[in-house]
Order: sequence, then structure tokens, then C-alpha cells
Amino acid sequence: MLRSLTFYILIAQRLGIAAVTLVIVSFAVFFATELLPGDVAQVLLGQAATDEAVAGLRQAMGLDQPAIWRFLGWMGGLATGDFGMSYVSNMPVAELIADRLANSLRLAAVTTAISVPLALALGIGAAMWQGSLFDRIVSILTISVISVPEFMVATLAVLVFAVWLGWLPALSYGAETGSIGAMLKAYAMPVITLGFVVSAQMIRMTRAAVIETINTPYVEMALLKGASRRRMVLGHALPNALGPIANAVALSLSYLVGGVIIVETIFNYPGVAKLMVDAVSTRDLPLIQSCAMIFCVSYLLLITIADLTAILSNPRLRR
Amino acid sequence: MTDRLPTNWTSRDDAMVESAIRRGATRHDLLRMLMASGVTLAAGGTLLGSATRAVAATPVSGGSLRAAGWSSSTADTLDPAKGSNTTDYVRACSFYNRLTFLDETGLPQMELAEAVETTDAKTWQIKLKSGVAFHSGKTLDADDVVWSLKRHLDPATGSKVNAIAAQMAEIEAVDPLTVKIVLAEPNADLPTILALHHFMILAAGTTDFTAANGTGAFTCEVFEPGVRSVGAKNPNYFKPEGPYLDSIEFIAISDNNARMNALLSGDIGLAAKMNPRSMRMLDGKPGIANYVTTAGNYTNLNIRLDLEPGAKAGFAEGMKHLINREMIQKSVLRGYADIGNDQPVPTNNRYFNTELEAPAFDPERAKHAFEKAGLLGTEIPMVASDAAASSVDMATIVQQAGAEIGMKLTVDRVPNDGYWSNYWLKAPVHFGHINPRPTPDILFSLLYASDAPWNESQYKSEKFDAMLKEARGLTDEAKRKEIYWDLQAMVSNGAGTIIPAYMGNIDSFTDKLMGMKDNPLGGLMGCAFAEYVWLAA
Amino acid sequence: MISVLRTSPRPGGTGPSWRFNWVGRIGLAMILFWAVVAIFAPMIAPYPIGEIADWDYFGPMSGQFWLGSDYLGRDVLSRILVGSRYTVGISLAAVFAACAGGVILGMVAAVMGGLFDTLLSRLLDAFNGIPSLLFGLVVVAAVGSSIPVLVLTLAAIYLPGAYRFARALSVNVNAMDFVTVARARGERTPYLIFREIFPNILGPVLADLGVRFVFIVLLLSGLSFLGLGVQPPNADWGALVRENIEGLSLGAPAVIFPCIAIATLTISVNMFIDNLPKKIRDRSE
Amino acid sequence: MTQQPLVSVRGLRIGAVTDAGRKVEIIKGLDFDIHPGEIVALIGESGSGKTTTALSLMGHCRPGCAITGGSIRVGRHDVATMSESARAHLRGTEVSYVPQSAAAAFNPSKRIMEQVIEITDIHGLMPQAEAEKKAVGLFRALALPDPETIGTRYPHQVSGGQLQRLAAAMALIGDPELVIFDEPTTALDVTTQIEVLRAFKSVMAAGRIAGVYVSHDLAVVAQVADRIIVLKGGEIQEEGGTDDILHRPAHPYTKALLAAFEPVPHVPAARGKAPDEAPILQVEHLFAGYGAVRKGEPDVKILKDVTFRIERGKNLGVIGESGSGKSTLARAVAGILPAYRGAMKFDGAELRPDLQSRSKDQLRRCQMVFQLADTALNPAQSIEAILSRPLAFYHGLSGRAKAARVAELLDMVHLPAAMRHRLPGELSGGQKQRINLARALAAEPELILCDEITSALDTVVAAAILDLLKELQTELGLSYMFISHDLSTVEAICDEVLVMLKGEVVEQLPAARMAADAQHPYSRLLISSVPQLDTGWLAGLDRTG
Repeated sequence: MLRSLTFYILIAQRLGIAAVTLVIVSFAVFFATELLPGDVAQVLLGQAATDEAVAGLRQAMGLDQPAIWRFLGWMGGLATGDFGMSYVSNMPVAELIADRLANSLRLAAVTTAISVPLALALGIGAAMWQGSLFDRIVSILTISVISVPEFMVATLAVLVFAVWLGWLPALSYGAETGSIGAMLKAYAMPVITLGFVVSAQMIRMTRAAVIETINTPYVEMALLKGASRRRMVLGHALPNALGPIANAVALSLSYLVGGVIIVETIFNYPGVAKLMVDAVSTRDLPLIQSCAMIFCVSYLLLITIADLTAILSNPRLRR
Repeated sequence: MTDRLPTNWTSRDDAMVESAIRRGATRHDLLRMLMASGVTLAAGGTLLGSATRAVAATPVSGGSLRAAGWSSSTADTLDPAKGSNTTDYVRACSFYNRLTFLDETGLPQMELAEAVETTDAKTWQIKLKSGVAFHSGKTLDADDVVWSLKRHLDPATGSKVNAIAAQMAEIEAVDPLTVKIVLAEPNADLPTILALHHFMILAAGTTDFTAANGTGAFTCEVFEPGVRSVGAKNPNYFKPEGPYLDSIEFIAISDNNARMNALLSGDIGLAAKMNPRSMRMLDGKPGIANYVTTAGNYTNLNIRLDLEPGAKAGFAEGMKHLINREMIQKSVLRGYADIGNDQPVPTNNRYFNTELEAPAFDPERAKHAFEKAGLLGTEIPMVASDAAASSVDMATIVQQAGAEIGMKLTVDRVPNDGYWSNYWLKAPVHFGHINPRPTPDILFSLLYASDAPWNESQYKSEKFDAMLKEARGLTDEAKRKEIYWDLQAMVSNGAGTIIPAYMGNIDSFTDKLMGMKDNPLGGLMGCAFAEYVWLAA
Repeated sequence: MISVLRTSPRPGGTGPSWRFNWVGRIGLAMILFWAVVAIFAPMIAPYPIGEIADWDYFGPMSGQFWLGSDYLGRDVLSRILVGSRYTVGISLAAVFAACAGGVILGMVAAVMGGLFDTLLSRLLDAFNGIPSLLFGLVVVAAVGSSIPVLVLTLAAIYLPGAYRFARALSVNVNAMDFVTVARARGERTPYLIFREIFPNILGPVLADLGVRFVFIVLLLSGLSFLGLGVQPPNADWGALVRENIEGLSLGAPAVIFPCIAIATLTISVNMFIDNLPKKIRDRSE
Repeated sequence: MTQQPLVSVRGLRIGAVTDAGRKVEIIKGLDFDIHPGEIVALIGESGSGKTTTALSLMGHCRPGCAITGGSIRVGRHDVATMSESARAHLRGTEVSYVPQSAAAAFNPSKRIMEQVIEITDIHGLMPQAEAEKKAVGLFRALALPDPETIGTRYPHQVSGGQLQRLAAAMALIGDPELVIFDEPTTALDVTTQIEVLRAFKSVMAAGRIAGVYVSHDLAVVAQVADRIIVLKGGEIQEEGGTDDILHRPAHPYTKALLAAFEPVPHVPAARGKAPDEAPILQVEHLFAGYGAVRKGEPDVKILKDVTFRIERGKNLGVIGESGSGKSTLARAVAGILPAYRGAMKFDGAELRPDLQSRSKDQLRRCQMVFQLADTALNPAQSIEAILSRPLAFYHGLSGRAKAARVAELLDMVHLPAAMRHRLPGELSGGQKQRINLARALAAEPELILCDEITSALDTVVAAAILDLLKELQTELGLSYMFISHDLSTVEAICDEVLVMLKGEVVEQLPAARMAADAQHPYSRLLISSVPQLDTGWLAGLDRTG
């Protein structure tokens, strides 16, 4: 479809802002890491870190150069698509991240595929039958889920489904994923946990956004045309609530890449969040930077997609 | 309260204590043992629970095992010099071999070495086994050994045993199967030192550690740092008897609960280092076997004697009597530990001083000592962290005891991250954690000599240094033991390191897993289990 | 009255009325209950918080230990009672700090507009992109852990959110004629934000504060994982759950009751906010 | 009209629950009938219950309201007792609705055609193709431009007047027997209003469709209605044929409504002017606009080369349709929107374009009063606080002196002193506008810029505000710049009138002789478009007008 110039300008603006944000974050992460006491040489040597040993290792790793030069060197490399080498494992960062990111994205994708439709259906349903028993039950459930710590949900799920019932594997990674069924089984537990965490917010926001649009004159107009409640909500309110809903979904989903550390820990799932924590505790600057970039990019990407959804769903902005 | 037995105090705790005493009482002549290498001694370790059956059963080949340790990160390495945690050691033991290894009694046995010989404990001749091949097909020779040992001296390697390796003044190949090592000072413990995980033998010139080219029982099939490693049975392994497993996968599950659940649900066959509190779930569970050893590692409370308040006479003494060892052993460690007597040689070491009493828990005496030091009522922070296992709970117990005599000890919990570089050895009152080391000499040189790199309490004694040096070069085992007993007493009384308990180690696994034994290098048979265990049909 | 709805954005209503429905009242009652507990905790706790009162661990509910014992054999009831001080106190302080900072910056950005607004918004957005975990680590490493540091860290993590929210509201209010009138009168920014804008975003800000409070209670438990928590032997409720999580497989009350405590507090805060008098909530849209 | 009425309402009562939980009755027992093909107007001020009554004919009540008594018979159905789903069957097919603001009632994310024919889809009246054909026919009948293609556009792509006619098409597509028009032309400019009214009238007459026309504007109602029902406070004040009500009102309230229409000629302030006295405001070649500024000029240029002056004690009216730039002019003068070119002088001294560079005294001497009293008063501040602030700010008053002055100001705008404790939300529209005025007076200004200050008010209330303005002028010697789209208001208070079109001044003439002297065709169109209290005015208009 042919879009007008303003549409492209909007997109270009969003991308420009995203790029600037990335640079800011990259600097912030860099300085934050520099603030952390200890460096990679000390961490690697651990209890064996005598002064000479540390100095020698630093020199061998090229850490004796000023930090800013190392940072600029890394940034330069990034510009050419090179993420640099991990200080700690001496492997290319891109290689270290690739598998982990694929794992994270797979988990995020499965969770998204299940939780987003579910959350939207529940949120829209609750809005459609606002004040009904269904609405109340959904509200109480979402509040309860929000109120329970994530590690509690995860531990309980393992206990019930893996240990007591033996239906599902306690570890997702490395479990049999040959068939669709086996894969669903392997991912069920982290997906259940994450689904709980991300859905609650989406349900609440979807409900609020739809209810807000239900109170507009054009939905009342639909009522006065004889439209059913269903038609009013799905046909009239929902298309106009898409912007805020997309925003809520994006915010919730952004959690699935960087915020899943607890789930990754409990289900021993090798994703990027754990990689980042490792990188921070070993002061592996290139790896920290790359992980931070990934989180930031995924966050910005989601937010931008939400923005574009809002724009595309609104003919006034779409032109 | 003290007369009441904890409800989880089981018969195995008594057995453990017994075994420790037995091991401590065992006497061996180190040098004689060296000459008679290859002679198998009667196992001194105690096999508990269903694992006892492993002794009788005949090994069978086949099957694959997935085992889980507790720590793993992107810092995981296949470079033995950099190895820093169980995961690294398990991998190193599976893919590589050392010149010597320690048996369940702590005696060095020959692995890649045919014999390790000396007359003065200063100049050593190491004869290598012939016909040992690396996974790449290359045959092991003296150059590989020389290269593998020398690299620890190069700071660029980042070796963890750089300080220990430093005593090897000269390392050279005499002929393709003989290596000569000349030490700076005599040290009769060299065969034991060479059994450390870091001294694995690599093919000379190895630079790529994305895969392992060793002589070990397994070939490295997969290595993903922070994720997993997979080894396949080495068909050309030089030891005729092993390994039994077709393949071994090693992962790490840092969360204790998650590790336990993975074992219970059958996702893994072995879970290392279980929390003693999990024993209520694991003990007596059908299909699950538990193996308990006194690992010899300990978490200690260090009082720096060169800083306030430790510099005040009486403070360290007061703290030694304020720490309720029994409560730490029973409540914090749930009985899976031996009470410690403030010196680093654990109960399962044959040099353990059985006559040295642990300072009694005596708040009144502690109060008196604090009064003497003029510190009663002063607020004193104790730095603890989850990095030093159980230190936060220990600190809480000390704090509570202090509160009852009017001593304001506060717990300053700091993050795991950076604990070793920022607080350990540095804070005036802090907790440390020391992993098992096979010889008193290593422990004392590392921790208590005046020039020790990890002198946790800044203990300085010329007499101690001299005696330590004397013992190191001694070939008379009885005399040597006598000196080590004295050194233990000196440390216990004079240093500011309070060692309340030597911790036990619990490895839990499916009861099909057989062949697990004790090892002074810690749980999982000193990380070398993969080669020795088998799965019963 | 009704047709006015069409032309005026908001019906005026008739004065502040503080009438709630019963759900809101239950929520308020629970909040007050925990507030009272937090104040009097040391007086009503049966055991000192750090005392190991039992050799047994994860003990069941009994006459001696109403809510059982924890992983070291300490009394769970005492720990929950005293823990309420930290959970309620720290979360409240943090949520107020986050909202105060965020709201003031948000209002200033809305009033000033232009470059200041753009820069601040970008900067805080970028801050949002930094995982809070890393931020927490840096803070502890740089300045150590104490309750003020904890409060400020939590506040910093939630400030960008509060800022975004307040800014969006303030931009709307700022476009109202009464702000233009004040500006045309020659009023300065402080007057505009505190007298003209703030009273008109107070309702929704309060509602937002409640939701954030719930998140902070949960985040607090996560931070103790990083070592950035209340110092032992004290513990907030989240930390109680975490330190006793192994008891879950044993069904230990030591892990269940802190969870229930968290749930009662957060659910009641939510119930209270969701049922605030319409007058207050109305302005939130 | 002897046949069976199409609609008959008996004893209708509608209750509402306020935010505070108080129950009030907003419709207090109405009885009326509507015959087939008849158009009945419901007229009254805001709050009289006219919209509520009209909506109840569809069985619909706004949230918080409920029918509490009486019967509403439409055709064969009693909508008061029907189930919601049965009512849904009725809506769109038997009774349909044309909203006040079609711009708000069209779903912004759907194409117009889809929305216009939605009724046929909901009730399964006809296939889509047929419905679209019918819609195009209606578009044509309603004199919409491009009837074939207008349906493919989105609501924001057509003008307000067109949307209002499209809304009528939407209402008529299901061949209803009764159409409810809810103030359908109130939001439109006068020139547009004529076209819309004309279109409505012809379609309704052609289809012999009955209608309910809700309005507050008697002149508009006079053009379309057969019968008028005058509502106040939820009760019928008077009911009768259009002519009867217009010419022989019986009820005092109806009389007051009519009286508000009588133009009160403006008597210029009798005040001697010193020969060398500077005009209070002098504006020369003023340019202003919005948006990002590039090369000293904003993106969106609104005002172009505006020049005028206001003599001390005189009033200037500014008229024009929406978008003509008249409000922008007021904002540029007030400094809220700094002009980017041109010069202004206040009482002979230079007036800088932006607020920051004007002196506090200059700010004080020129005050602005906004159109919507609702948004011009901070809902969170009491009346006392609102009025006190300029007193403290400009005059440094405090304590008792300030309180006394607040009471004085309230008295000046004819409000009781006790009102100072109330919040704006508790006041009626007229009262709010008085407070709005009092706040400007608190500064003791010399010039007040009035931006459509009576437009949102009911006729009677607006007339009272105008009287107040005149009174204050005599007392305080003020000058007004009076911005309005309503010619009669401007006529009633101003000495001179500025006619604006697309940001430019097309003509400046004396208010009193506007109708006679206007030269510019646009001024003439504007003047001729103002509805007259005459049933034949619309029909008699020059078609080309």
C-alpha cells in the first residue's frame, strides 16, 4: 500500500530516536560497568588474584589500555557488525550470544503465542461483560497473579507438574523436542510461569483500554444503531483501543527477553538474561555491552512496533 | 534446648563422625607409599546409605548419565589452568589426566606418571607411562608435560595455581618419557600437588580451548560455556578398566531446589552438593541414593589481627567463645558437618590433630574477653555474603549470641558479586570460604605463613614459618605429623580465623548409579567421578 | 446535567466525597491492619527476630510457633511481624520517592516543553532500557547496601515509569485554559506545577502509586537476591519467601505465610485503589 | 392530526445516581405524542432533560440513569418495558438517531460507507451492494458532494457539515419511522448550518418521516419543527405549534427565551476622548502561527497581516467562522502565542510579542477571558483561591484586604459572597463564566479580551452575561475585544466589527450598521446566514446564498 511521506517521516523519526537511545544506553552501561569494583582479570583469578598475577593477565588481555579506548574500539567494531571477543571465554561474542538468543527468542515466541491471545481474550471479555461475574473473577485472578512472586509460581509449577505428577520435565533445555507435542511439553513449565507473569498486566491494560473506548460517543452510536454488545466491543471499541493495547503488550513482552532471569535460573534454561548476569559478574565488558544492546534493541523494537500499530490502526495518522 | 536432639539428626551423622575419626587416625608413610605406587590401599572412606551396595557390585559398561553441578557461567573453561569451579574440574577430569591423582584416602596414585621419584624431596624424576595417546591421536611425551607445567608460570595464562607452581624452579625433559623437576625448596608433597585439577596435562602448544584435546576417559563432544558439556567414551583410553559410561553430560543448576526437583523428576541422574535441608525430601526417597562425605571445605570467620577491633587483645578470643559451633553444625548445616577447631586441616585429613579441642561456646567468658578488650557495647560489623556458603546464617547466630551479652555485632551482607576481590581478606571482620586442599602444607602456606597470599587474619609468626618449612622438607612421616599437629595448635590459638565446622558434602543420584567413593578433593569423587561410576542395569 | 457531559470534558461532581463500596473498605482495613502491625511489631512479636528457637527446621504450625519455624528454626510469626516494617516501610518510602521525583519531573517537562522535555524523556527512556538488575548490582557495588540506598534504588528503578505517567497527565492538564490563564498572568513554573497542575493529577497519581507499590514489594524480594536487601537477621517478606523456598516441597508454613502476607497487602492495595471514590478515579482517564 | 400517534409518552420519569451516590430525578413525569410525519422540537437549556427524553424514545439511558416510571410507546412497542435485545431490534429500523457531534459519533478507524450501512447489516435488512446503492441515493438527496465516492473516505477526511449530513444518511438507511436529531447543527458554523438544515428538511419531508428535534436554538427550531415542546428542569413548560410558541408564548420561561433573541442595540459609552489620547490597543501588520519555527516563521501560519486599533472605552468585535483565526488573534494579543511579525502598542507603549518580555504591569492591564469556563477554572481550587491569586500576584493583597476584595469582586459579577467556598465543579455554566470574568477584573485591567465567552452558554444566560459586561464597562471604563461567531452578540456589545476569513481581516465596519454597510461578499454571506425567528426564513433564503 502506498503511504504518504509523513508516514515514512514518522518511521524515520522513531528509528532515529531509537538509535540515539541505543548510544545513550551503551554509554551508560559502559560507565556503570567501569564503576563496578574489580575487573575481569581479578574475577577470572578469583581467590588466586595476587597483584602480579592480575597485572600479568591484564596485560595479556589488553586490559591495560584506557577503558575509553577499549569502548570506542568495541563501538567501532559494532559499526562493522563485529561484536568483539569475550574477555572471559575468548570466544567471539556473536557466537556466545547466538545460541542463547535463539533460546531466549524461542521461549519468548512460545510464551507470546500462548499468552497474548489468551490475555487479549480475557481482557476483552472482561471489558465486554464489565461488572459481571466473569469480569470479577478475571480481575481477582490477575491481581493475585501480580501479587505472587515469580519464583514462587515457578517453584510451585515444577513441584506440582514435574515432581508430584511427573507430567512435564523439570528442565526445558535439552529435553526431547523432536515433535511438536514433545516441544510443547518441554516448554510448558517456563511458558506457564512466564505466561502468568506477563498476562496479568496485559489483561488489566486491555480491559482498561477497551472500557475507555466503550465510553466514546461512537460506541454509543453503535448501540443506538441496534448493535449487540459483542459488535460494539469487537467492531467499534477494539479497533480504536489497538494503540494502547499494543503498547501494553509491547511492554509486557519486553520483559520476556531481559527480565526472565528467575525463570531461566529455576528451569536451567540457557538464555540471554543469564548470560548477561554472568557477564556482569565476570566484568566481561564486550559481552555486557552486547547483551545490553540486545535488551535495548528488543525493548525499542517492541515499543516501535507498538507505535506503528497505533499509527496504522488510526487512519488519521496513517495517511 | 541443647539436650534436645534435632529431629533430622539421623544415624548417618554418627556414622560420619566415626568415619572422620577413623580417617584421622590412619597413619601412612608418605614416601613409602610413593615408592610403592600402584599398590591399592584398603578404602578408608565410608560409604553410606544405598551407595554401600556400589562396593560389592561389579561394574557394567554402557548408558549415559546427565549430571548437574551448581555453578556454571560463561567463565566456564576447558583450560585447566583457569578452572575455578566444580563444573570446570569435572570437565577437566573427564577430558584430561593428571600425572598423579588422589585416592579415597588422600594418597597420591599414579595416573599419567609411571613413577614419581626423589631422594631429597627437591629434585624429582617423573617417569611417564608409554603409549598414552591424546584424543587427536598424538602420543604423550615429556615435552607435553613440561609445556603443561611451565605454562602456569606465565602470568598471561591466568593460572589459578601460579603461586603453587612458582616453586618449580626447573622443569625439563630428560628423555621422551622422563621429566625432571627441581624445586626451589624441598617439598615432599609434590606428588600430591601434581594431583591438583589445574595440573592436567595438555598437548604442547595448545591454544584453542573451545574443545578439549586431552588423554582423558571421555572425548569432548559438546562444550557450551555456561550451558553444558558432553563427553563420549574414549575408545583408546589408556586405563584398561574404564570408563564405563558411554557418555556423560554435565550441566549446572545453580538453584538448589531446582536441582533437587530435576533429580526427583528424573531429568538428571545426579545432583551434586545438595543443601542439607533438602535431605528431608531426599532421604529414603525410593530410587534416590545419597552419598555423604566430609569434604573438608569450610566457611570461616576471619578477624584481621592488624586492624581494629581484632588488634585489641581479647577480641579474637571472645569471638572464639561466642560462636556457637554446635548450633552452626546442627541448625545451619543440619548435622552434615564436623565441628571445627579453628585450624584448616579437616577431620578427614590424616594429619588432623585429634587432640586439639574446639574452643567451648561460653558467652560469659566471651563477655569477659570483650570487656578486657574494652569493646563491649561497641558496634562491630561482620561482613558476610552468600558467596561464602552459609556465612550469613552463621553471622546471624553469632549476632544473636552477641546480643545476649550486650555485644553489638551487626551483619553486613554484601553481594556475591565481587565478594572475593572486595571484602574477603580486606574487611576487619569478615567471612571466608576455603575449598579442600589435599595437604597441610598447601593449606598452611596458602593461609597462615607470614607471606601467605591468603593470610586471612594477617597471622604472623616466625616460629610458625620456620616449622612449616622444616616439615615441608621432612621425609620422616612421624616427625612431620608431629610438626603439623603443633602448627594446627598454633593456628587454633594464635590466628584470628574461626573455623566453626568442616562441611559435609551430599551428592544425590539415582540409585542405579554405582561406584561413588570418597575423595579428599571434595564431592563427586574429587570431581573425577565420571570415569569411575557405572549405571546398574 | 446529562447533556453537559457532551460539551464539558468532565462533570464537576459535588465536592469531595469519601464513600467507598465494601470491597474498597476491606482493602483499606487490611492496609490499616498491616500499618498497625508494622508500627507495633517489636512489641507483639513472640520471639526476637534472630533467635533460633527450635532445633527443628520448617516446623509445622504449633502452639509454640503459631506459623511454624523457618529454615534455621526461627519463629516465622515473629519474622513476618517484624518483616512488615521493612516491606511496608521501604516500599512506601520508595514508592513515594519514585512518584515524587517522577511526578515533579513530569510536570516540569510538561510545562517547560521543548528541548528540556525531549531530552529528559529520551534520557529516562534510555534508563528504562538498562536492565534493573545491572543497575542494582552497580549501586550495591558502588555504595554498599543500607535501607536508604535500597529505597533510592527502588525509587530510581520506578521513577521513569512514574515520570511517563505524570508527564502524559500533565500535558493534558497543561493544555487546559486555566493553566494558560495563569501563564498569561505571568506565573512562574513552580506555581504552575504545584498549584495549577498537581492538584488535578493527584487522583490518578495516587492510583498509579498503588500499582507501583505492589511492584516494589515484589522487586524488593528480588533485590535481596543481589545482596541489596534488608540486612539479616531482619528480612522483608519477599526475602522470607526466598530464604524458605526450599520448604515449599515440604509444604512448610515458613514459605506459605510470607506469601499470604504479601498477597493480602498487595491485593488489598489493589482493591482499595480499584474502588477509590469515583471522584478521585474519574480524573485518571 | 387525528390519526393514531406514532409515539406516545405518558408519565415518563427518569432517575439518575450522582457521583456522590445521591439519587435525583431528572425527568419528572412527561406526557407528549408525536404523529407520523410530524417534527416535534424539544427545546430548553442545558440540564432541562431534552436529550435524556429524546434518547429514552430509543429505550436508551446514559450510564447512571434509568427509566423509573411511565410508558413510552413507539409504534406497537413499549420501549420502557422491553428487554435490551428487543430494543436493539427497534433501534435503527424504527427509531434512529442523529447525534450532536457527528465528528465524535463516527468511528475514526472505519470507512464512512461501512458505518452508514451498518444498520442494514446488523438487522439483516438488505444485501451490502443494495445498501450501498441506497446510501449513495441518500447522499445525493442530502446534497453531499461526490455521493459515489464519499463513502470510501474516513471520517476525518470530510468536513463537519458533511459528516452531519452523513450521520443523517446513517439514520435514514433503515427506513425508520422516527428520527431523533440531537442538536445536529449546534457545532456547525452558521453558513454550514443552513445547508444541513435544508438537507434534513427536504429528506424528512420526502419520506414523511416523523422527527424529534432537540435544540436550544429557537431560530433553528423555527425552520424545521411543526410543534415545539419547551422543557425546563425535566418538566414541560409549554407545548404548541411553532407559530404559536414563537408569536404567542404563554409561559414566562418561553417569553424569556424569546426575549433573549431581541437585539438590544449597543449604546456606545458616552465618554469624552482627549484628542491626543493613545488608543488602548494598536495592532499593525500582525502575523502569527503555530508549529516548528523555521527561518523565523512557523510551520502553520494563521494570522496574516492583521491591523486594527481599539480606542479606550470602545469595544471591538471580531467575527468569523471556525478556522478564521479570530481566537489566534486574541492569543497573539495576550502574548500566549507570540506573533512572529508585526507591532503592537498598548496605551502607546510597545507591547512585546511574548509573555516573558512583557512587564507585570502590562500583563495586568490586559486580561483574557476564555470560552469554556469549565476548563478556564482550575477544578481543584476553590473560588476564593482562584480570585485571590491575581490579587496577591498583582496587588500584593493578603489577609483581610484580600478577602474583602474577593467579596467585592463576587458582588461585581452578581454572585453571593458565600460562593467563594465552592469549587468550580459545583457551579452552573453561567456562574462559572462570571467567576471567570471576576478573575480578570481582579487584576484591574483596562482591556479584556473575551474569546467566545457566551458561545457555550444557554441563550438566556448568555444575555445576562452580556448585560453584566456592559454594566462593568460603564462602572470601570473598560475596553473589550470581543471574539464571537455569533453576529447578534457582537452587535449587542461592540462599536466596531472586524470580519475575519482565513486569518485575514476582510472588512472593518461599525457594528450598528453591519447589515447595511457590509461590502465584502463574505461579510454579507455571514450576515445573511444568521437564522431568524421566522418560520419562513430558511425557505425564503436566496438559494444561491
